[in-house]
Amino acid sequence: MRVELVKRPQQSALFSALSPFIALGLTLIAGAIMFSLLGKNPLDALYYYFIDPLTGIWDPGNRWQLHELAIKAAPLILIAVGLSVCFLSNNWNIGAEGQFVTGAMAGSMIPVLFPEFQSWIVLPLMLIMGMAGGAAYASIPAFLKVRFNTNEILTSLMLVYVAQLFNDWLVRGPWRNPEGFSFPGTVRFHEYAIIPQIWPDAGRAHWGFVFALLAAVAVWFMLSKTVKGFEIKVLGQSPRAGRFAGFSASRMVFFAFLISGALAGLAGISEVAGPVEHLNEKISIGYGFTAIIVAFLGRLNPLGIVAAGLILALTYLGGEAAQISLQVSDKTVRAFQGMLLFFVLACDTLIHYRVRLVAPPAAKPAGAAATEPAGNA
Amino acid sequence: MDNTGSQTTSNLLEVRGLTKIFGSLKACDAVDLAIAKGEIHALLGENGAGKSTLVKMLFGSLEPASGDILWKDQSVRVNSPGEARALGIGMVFQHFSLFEALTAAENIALSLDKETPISEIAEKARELSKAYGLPLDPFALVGDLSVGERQRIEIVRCLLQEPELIILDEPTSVLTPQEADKLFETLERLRAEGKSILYISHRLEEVKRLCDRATVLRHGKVVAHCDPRNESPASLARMMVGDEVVGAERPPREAGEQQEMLGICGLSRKPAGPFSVQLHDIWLTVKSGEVIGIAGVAGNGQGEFFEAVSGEVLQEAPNVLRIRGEAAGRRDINDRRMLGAAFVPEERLGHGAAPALRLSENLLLSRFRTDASAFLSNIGLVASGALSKASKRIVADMDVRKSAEDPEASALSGGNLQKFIIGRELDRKPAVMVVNQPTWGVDAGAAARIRQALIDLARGGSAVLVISQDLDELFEISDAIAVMHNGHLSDPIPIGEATYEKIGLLMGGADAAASPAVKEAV
Amino acid sequence: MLEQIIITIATAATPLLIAAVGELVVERSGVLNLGVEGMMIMGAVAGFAIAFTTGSPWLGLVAAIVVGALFSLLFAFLTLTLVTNQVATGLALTLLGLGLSGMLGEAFTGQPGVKLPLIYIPVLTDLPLVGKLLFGQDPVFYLSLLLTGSVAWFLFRTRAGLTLRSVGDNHGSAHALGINVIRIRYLAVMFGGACAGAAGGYLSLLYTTQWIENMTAGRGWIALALVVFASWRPWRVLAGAYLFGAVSIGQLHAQALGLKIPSQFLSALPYVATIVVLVLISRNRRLTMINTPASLGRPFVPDR
Amino acid sequence: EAKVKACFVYVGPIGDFGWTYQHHQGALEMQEALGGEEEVELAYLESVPEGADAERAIERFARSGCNIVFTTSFGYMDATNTVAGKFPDVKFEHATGYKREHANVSTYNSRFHEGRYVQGVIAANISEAGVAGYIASFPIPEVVMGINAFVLGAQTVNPDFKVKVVWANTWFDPGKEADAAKALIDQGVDVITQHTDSTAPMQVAAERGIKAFGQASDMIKFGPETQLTSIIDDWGHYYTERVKAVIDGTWEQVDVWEGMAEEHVVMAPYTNMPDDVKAQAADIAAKIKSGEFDPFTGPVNKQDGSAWLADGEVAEPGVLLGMNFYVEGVDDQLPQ
Ligand SMILES: Nc1ncnc2c1ncn2[C@@H]1O[C@H](COP(=O)(O)OP(=O)(O)OP(=O)(O)O)[C@@H](O)[C@H]1O
Ligand SMILES: Nc1ncnc2c1ncn2[C@@H]1O[C@H](COP(=O)(O)OP(=O)(O)OP(=O)(O)O)[C@@H](O)[C@H]1O
Ligand SMILES: [Mg+2]
Ligand SMILES: [Mg+2]
Repeated sequence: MRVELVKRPQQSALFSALSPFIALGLTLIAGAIMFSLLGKNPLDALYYYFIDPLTGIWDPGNRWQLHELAIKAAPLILIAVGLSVCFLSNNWNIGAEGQFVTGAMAGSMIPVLFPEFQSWIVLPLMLIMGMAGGAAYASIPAFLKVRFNTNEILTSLMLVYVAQLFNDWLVRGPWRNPEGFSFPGTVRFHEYAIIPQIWPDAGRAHWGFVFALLAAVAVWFMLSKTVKGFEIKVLGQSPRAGRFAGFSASRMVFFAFLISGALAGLAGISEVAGPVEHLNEKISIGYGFTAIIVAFLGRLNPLGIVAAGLILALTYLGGEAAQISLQVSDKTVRAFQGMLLFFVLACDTLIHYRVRLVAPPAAKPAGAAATEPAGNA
Repeated sequence: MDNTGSQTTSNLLEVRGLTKIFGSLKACDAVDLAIAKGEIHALLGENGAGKSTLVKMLFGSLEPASGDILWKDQSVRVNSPGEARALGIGMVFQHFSLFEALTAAENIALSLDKETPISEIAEKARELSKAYGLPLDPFALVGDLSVGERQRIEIVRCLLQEPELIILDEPTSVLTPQEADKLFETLERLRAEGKSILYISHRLEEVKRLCDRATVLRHGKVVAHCDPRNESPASLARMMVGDEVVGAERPPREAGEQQEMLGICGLSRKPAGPFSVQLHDIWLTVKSGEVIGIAGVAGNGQGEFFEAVSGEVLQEAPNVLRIRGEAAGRRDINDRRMLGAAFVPEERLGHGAAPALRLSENLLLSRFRTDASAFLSNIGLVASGALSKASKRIVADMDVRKSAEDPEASALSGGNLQKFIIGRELDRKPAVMVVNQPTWGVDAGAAARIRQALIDLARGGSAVLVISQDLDELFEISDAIAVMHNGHLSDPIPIGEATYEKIGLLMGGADAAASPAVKEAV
Repeated sequence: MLEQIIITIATAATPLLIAAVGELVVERSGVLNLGVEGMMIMGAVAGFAIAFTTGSPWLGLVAAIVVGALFSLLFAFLTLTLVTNQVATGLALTLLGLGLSGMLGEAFTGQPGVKLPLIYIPVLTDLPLVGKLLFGQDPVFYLSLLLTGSVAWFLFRTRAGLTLRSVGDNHGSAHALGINVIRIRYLAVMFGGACAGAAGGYLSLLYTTQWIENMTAGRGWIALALVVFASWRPWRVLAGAYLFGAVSIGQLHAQALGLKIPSQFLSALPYVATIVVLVLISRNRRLTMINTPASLGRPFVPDR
Repeated sequence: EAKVKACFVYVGPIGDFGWTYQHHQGALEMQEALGGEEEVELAYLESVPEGADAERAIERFARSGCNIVFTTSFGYMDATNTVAGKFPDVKFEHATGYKREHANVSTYNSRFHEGRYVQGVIAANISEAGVAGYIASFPIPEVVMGINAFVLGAQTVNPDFKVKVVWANTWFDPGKEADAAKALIDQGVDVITQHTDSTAPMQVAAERGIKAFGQASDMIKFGPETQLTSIIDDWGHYYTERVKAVIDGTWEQVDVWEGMAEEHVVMAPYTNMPDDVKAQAADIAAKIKSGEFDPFTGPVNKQDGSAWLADGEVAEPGVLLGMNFYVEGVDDQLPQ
């Protein structure tokens, strides 16, 4: 028995729409099996993972969880939206985590180095500097790719470690809060340097989530309506056709890296100036990597990414709920995410191919001949 | 152990009712075929008739949907090329199956089923190639070799397996006439040694000269068996197409002042990659109203030349290239288009068109700058309505056949996509048109239509430059033919003075450097 | 002291070398598997678990290899049979591996493991200066050298190696010649998985004889970088692994010597060095283009 | 129904066998001491990152009916205080921090450096090279204090005793810690102590046949012939006391910094050393425990030789809690 793929003449609209749901369904089934094996009631587990965090929709007492969902989803969406531009244009930026950290550092410069400078302009400046920092850091792998043909997967990834260590040095060394008993971390940001909460009475979701939504809509618009979006798609699919159209692949490398770096940087400064309120050595907790799943889960479509970001955020919140209520290990979250990505990728095959199971040929009359020595040796 | 000669039957291979279906397309439809021992059997048919599909089934790379293969009167199933080789079938593929990063000897070793040391293989290959007059260096990297040399490797590789049946799928399409002659000698020698050959070619003259019998396919069905020596090329063509094929009509050029539309003055280019060709000081002028053809064996720098002229790569000096009098050497492809030039590359999927984009989007590919006012709104958004209207117009003009309203480019057949791409450029009424392999893989009817359109464009006052490996095509449409060999371009030879032999010699590398006469003329 | 330092470098380099040589074979067959980290960590947890429960580190090592290979099958099925994007699938494999290993290993955290014994050959191991270096290291160290040599020999001296390289160079041609591209790639991916598993096993059975979540700590990615660094040549992988090991260990020595450079900068050194070397290597386009398997990462659907 | 619900936010995995493991042991000990599951309901979250997630985790506990929430890492400081402001009826206990912005927040910490001093005394007795290796995590006061106490202890035995420090820049990365241990041993140290959480340095020391000190928990099973002693963080007493206070309604804000005297810091059995060293160690430990002696008692010079503590002077807790300088005899440059 072997699996054979038959290319569809045209991609299947039906499966384009269905495949994320099939994938989600398969993940739930696999997850249920996993929980049963762990000796937990799978229905309870799935309830805590996927329903409990959403109870705020109908239960005002739990509304804070929706805010938490937004807080968790915001950086994922922001970064993934940027990555979608990269991945669509065939640039493999794996180092968004580093750009996230750099954005956080760059944006923090004003409140940390000039704490007396307090004005409404501080926050916008911080956000701009965060984006600039992320973009500048992303331009390194872009430059190396264009100039030296260096594999961007590896360089962008190595730069993550460098950024993290540099941040570590900053918050323990020059930027350390002088009143912090030598503990790592900068001073707490003053009120002008903090992103306001959207609806403070109900929960602590801040405007970073709105930035994420705006970014998603803007990038979606660019991708689907403008010549730039066309350029991204063409260069990503067939670079030669792109060159024929007069598009520059090198400039696209920079464009994609700068956009995704800027959005990752914005995510970084939004995290620091939002819920964390100061820069410390622990801000990098893997959003840049998880966003890669989000980007693929959202099928590299910014609107899909919004949904995917919320789903991933849900698994984090649900993971906590399940950990407390059922003593399910926190590691299940990552296993869940990995499975989800696997199933999404596998199901997407159905969009482009029909899958057939072929039985191997029963009898092989030529078999005897085939084992004979060749020809007339 | 060649004991087949003593058997009563004369058929080495017989095929009965062989059928292959791709999706809804019957590429081969109940094909019957018999190949006798010691004959050269031609397999004819227009593009897409199913020739390659048929031989791939014989060689085990495709699995038949139904039908029987009889080898020496015994029913066999050929499940893989390895089994085919074990039976005694060898094949030279239409699209080479060589590995560029490996040496010739390693390439050969890969199709020998026995484990033989490379050095031994190299020695054998060297001997065999000498014996058949097909010299090759076993330790050269294939990527560094010319197409003709690669072909030799394919043939030597096939011969080393000592097959009884050799299948050659369009072996001469990439050879100069002289190289082809050499090949014919080899094939005749093999026939004399008692081997059978299944020979696929579009060159009906050579089929007539070489082959003992022929089978003609049309739309996957066998439409005739004949003796080619008793047929004329025209009658063979009629069998293939089922209709009379009319050549393109080339009215004489109008006399009078003709302006230079495209001027290339001393174009040189360093090789871009490890396996690409260097261009040496190319000079050429194309005037309004004329079609200039560039002949040459594939891989002699045509691709590099096309890229340089189109502006996909820029020249160092602006004056190296002039379009309608403007120095364009430093202008990119869209600026050149703005000057009135249009380009059609050789490869349609992935170069001339992006496979996964719809036709209307592919229209935008080459025209978003030149026709910005038509296809983009004033704030730069894509006007999809205008695009689909224009693409409908092109589809109607060029008779593009498609299965959906606005399908992805990859869903079109090769010929139809080519018609669309040519139509996309013609729709702009360009002043300069540069086309690489306009009808490669396109069937006779569509090819005639494309050729006529190019001639008409020229006679309407534009300049047309056609790069092609198909000499018949060039002789049909060009006013003069220049030959590209190893990155050098010869003087254009006016069509009145050009002969196949003369062009063939140039293609083979006689008169390698461009003659200084041209430079003086410019 | 120098001898000890070299041995320390060798222990740091060995897991990188094993994983990278495995990935080299995978990439030579035209497949880019970014899931090395995931396969490695699965090998680490499996190796530890089996060694801990059976008491035999050898069984543990075997388990690490087997689990690494089995885990890579998941990747092979998706990318080869279902032709999914290799980059995304490799990342998914890493994520899944990190999550699954954490779950499976929970019972084993904080347990002292069973260590693979060091080689001891009377007289030879006791030789001064070079004794322990040449004759007194752990068995996997010798295996890693043997592996590198065998892979070099296999790839460039055997028919099967030639076939594997041909598949990586041009899968279309290979298929036309009747080479079973998919099967060869399955085998290559599994070999890579086995090697990554062994490298993981080395970490939990020898390097630090215990099981800890995330204990691979990015070594899978370094292994991937080494393959590019080595321009797909086994002996150069060895050089790269030892170079990386030397830089990583060297920065600790620099600290212990009291060098006045912030330790974070020293810790970043191996990564910066990797980038610099990658840049130097990839500057020579002709070299990289000739050595890079031309089909690397390209999807392949055979027609039959 | 249990009388009280006590909740714990952990920074690492319980299985780290170091910091988080010991807190969890303390939690279990507390539950046991107060009557088991029927009396005390226990809930915890592992590996909670110290960024935006911390506040959610703490708030989740506050909302889910926890009466008292222990947040066991420095990075939870701001989040603890923020949530405490929103839930005045819930008690919060933050480990290692200094902020108590609301009346329902207490802070607690241990005087680990007392144990380090004892270790120093042992190390100087055991070491033939006169140099110890010190694998440090991050240059925070607690770690710097530990290094200084270790050196001061060692110098009472051997005034020329040296300490080589390697900053691993991690609390928990066995591979890196092992490499650091190897590098130190290769540089000639013959006894190792660590202020990182994994057992890897102990294992390396065992392999290389030198002696080492455990950290946070008793690591004897990772080095039966290697471990000299270990500083055990024993949080059980404190947790029991505090949860009991909640049950009794006597909970009050405190700022606790206790050590050997209160058995917050316990030395694992002295092993793998001669009896006279054992006796010497036990003696000094007893003195510290009884309050008779403080490790930071003058005369002590700073690293550059300038005077810090005069003869008989005892360091102020405030100075210690912000300690960012070495004493004389440390062979390292403190990251600034
Ligand atoms: N793998 C495939 N899947 C679907 N259709 C195919 C496939 N291979 C060939 N075809 C179609 O089958 C038909 C026969 O193709 P084939 O290559 O046999 O033609 P041919 O006679 O060799 O043409 P040419 O002269 O151009 O080489 C064509 O319409 C082609 O598009
Ligand atoms: N590889 C393929 N996969 C799927 N469908 C194919 C493939 N190749 C061809 N087809 C389909 O088969 C049909 C016939 O295509 P084919 O390329 O054989 O045309 P053709 O007969 O060669 O015509 P043309 O001369 O225009 O190329 C097309 O409509 C196309 O959709
Ligand atoms: Mg066709
Ligand atoms: Mg063909």
